[in-house]
Amino acid sequence: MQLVYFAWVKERIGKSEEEMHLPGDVRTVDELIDHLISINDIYRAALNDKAAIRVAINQTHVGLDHPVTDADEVAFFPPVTGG
Amino acid sequence: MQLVYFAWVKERIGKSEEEMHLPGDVRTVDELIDHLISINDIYRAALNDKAAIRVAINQTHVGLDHPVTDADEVAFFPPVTGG
Amino acid sequence: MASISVQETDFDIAAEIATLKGDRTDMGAIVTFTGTVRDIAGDLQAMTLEHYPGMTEKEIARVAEEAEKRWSLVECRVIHRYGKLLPGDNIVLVITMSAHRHAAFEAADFLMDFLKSRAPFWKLEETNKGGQWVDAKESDADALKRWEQLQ
Amino acid sequence: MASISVQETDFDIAAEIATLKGDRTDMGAIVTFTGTVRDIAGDLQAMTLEHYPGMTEKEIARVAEEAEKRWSLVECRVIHRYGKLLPGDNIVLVITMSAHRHAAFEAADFLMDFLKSRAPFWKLEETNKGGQWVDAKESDADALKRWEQLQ
Repeated sequence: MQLVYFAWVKERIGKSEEEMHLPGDVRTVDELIDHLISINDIYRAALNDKAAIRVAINQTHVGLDHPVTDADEVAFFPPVTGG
Repeated sequence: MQLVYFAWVKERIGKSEEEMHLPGDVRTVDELIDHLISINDIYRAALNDKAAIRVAINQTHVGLDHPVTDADEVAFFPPVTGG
Repeated sequence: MASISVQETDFDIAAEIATLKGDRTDMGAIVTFTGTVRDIAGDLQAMTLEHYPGMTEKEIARVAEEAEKRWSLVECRVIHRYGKLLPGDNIVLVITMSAHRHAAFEAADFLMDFLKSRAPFWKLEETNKGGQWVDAKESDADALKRWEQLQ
Repeated sequence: MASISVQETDFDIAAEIATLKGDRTDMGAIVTFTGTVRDIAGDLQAMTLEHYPGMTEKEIARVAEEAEKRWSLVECRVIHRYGKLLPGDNIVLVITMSAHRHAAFEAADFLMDFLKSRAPFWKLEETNKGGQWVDAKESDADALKRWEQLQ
């Protein structure tokens, strides 16, 4: 699984992307965030406020209940502010 | 009174403007059109269909019941089609 | 204050925007509307726009002033051409600049609806069958009513 | 097919319109929206736009395609810049071309609402107090809902 981060999520995690193995018991975006938060305080500081985080899988916006697999590119970022 | 004509009103009347004395008993735009129609068939052909004619007095859109004086510039034209 | 031009010559959108904007940084949204000569049936040779000099400028200025007040525009520019135009040629340019995009969109939309139904211009279409004055569209009069209901 | 560019360089509205229009005469209405860097408090030094390469283009193309279908646009063009911009600089350009003006206005308005809420861009404002990520606006999410209700 490829994880990518943008804006203040990237700043808090301290990198723009990383490879990570998806644990077998993690099936949804919501569970993936819980898993990341459990790793250490850095992920916790970046992802703990789920209402402030948006997620894309393979470059498409998804909700927290969307399934995730080890072959996915999963992006975490704040609500977008372009235009 | 200065009369000015545009588009097919101008073509039917055969001129773009003319000076005319306003008869004393003509007080409104509606009465002015009736007066012009009574002059000859040229004015009648141009102005008879009042629903198809728009009027401006001193370069401001007005309705048929608007008063008219001998000092006015009165314009007759079809509904506008600019833009 | 809105800037109004009624002219025979063409206009350059980029130059008009640059002039209007200057070095201001208090606007976030610039909307332009350009109306062009459309050849609907494929047989249009030319279109001649007649107008009422004097009244045209007054009527456009009056409507632009109303738009500026209603949407608190930063800048507003209207250019309307007259004379002989060819298919594809520019007819009219409206530029609205505002802090916010919805104000700029609505003001430009409003200005076009009023220009279509209030500005004293008449279009003469020339085809190989001769000249034909364009009829006013019911839909343009209806479009105008939207803004009256909103007031 | 909509034409999409995500680029660091500035754009030239007049050149973009000319390219998009070519020698077509089947459009009567051209609407452009330009979003510029607004210095609201008077202390903005620069704005940096970060984006998600790949997803940005896909997301804009998807929305532009929907706009083209919904309003039967003749042409549609979106340019969105990224990187470091200064107050007054251009950020985004939307061009819609249609036979009729209301379609061109609505489609451009729709595209901007979707770009604001769906295209993966993030603005970092730099003042003498440091860098600050711009918060998403509630009003932009609300603006999006207008189009869902209309469907």
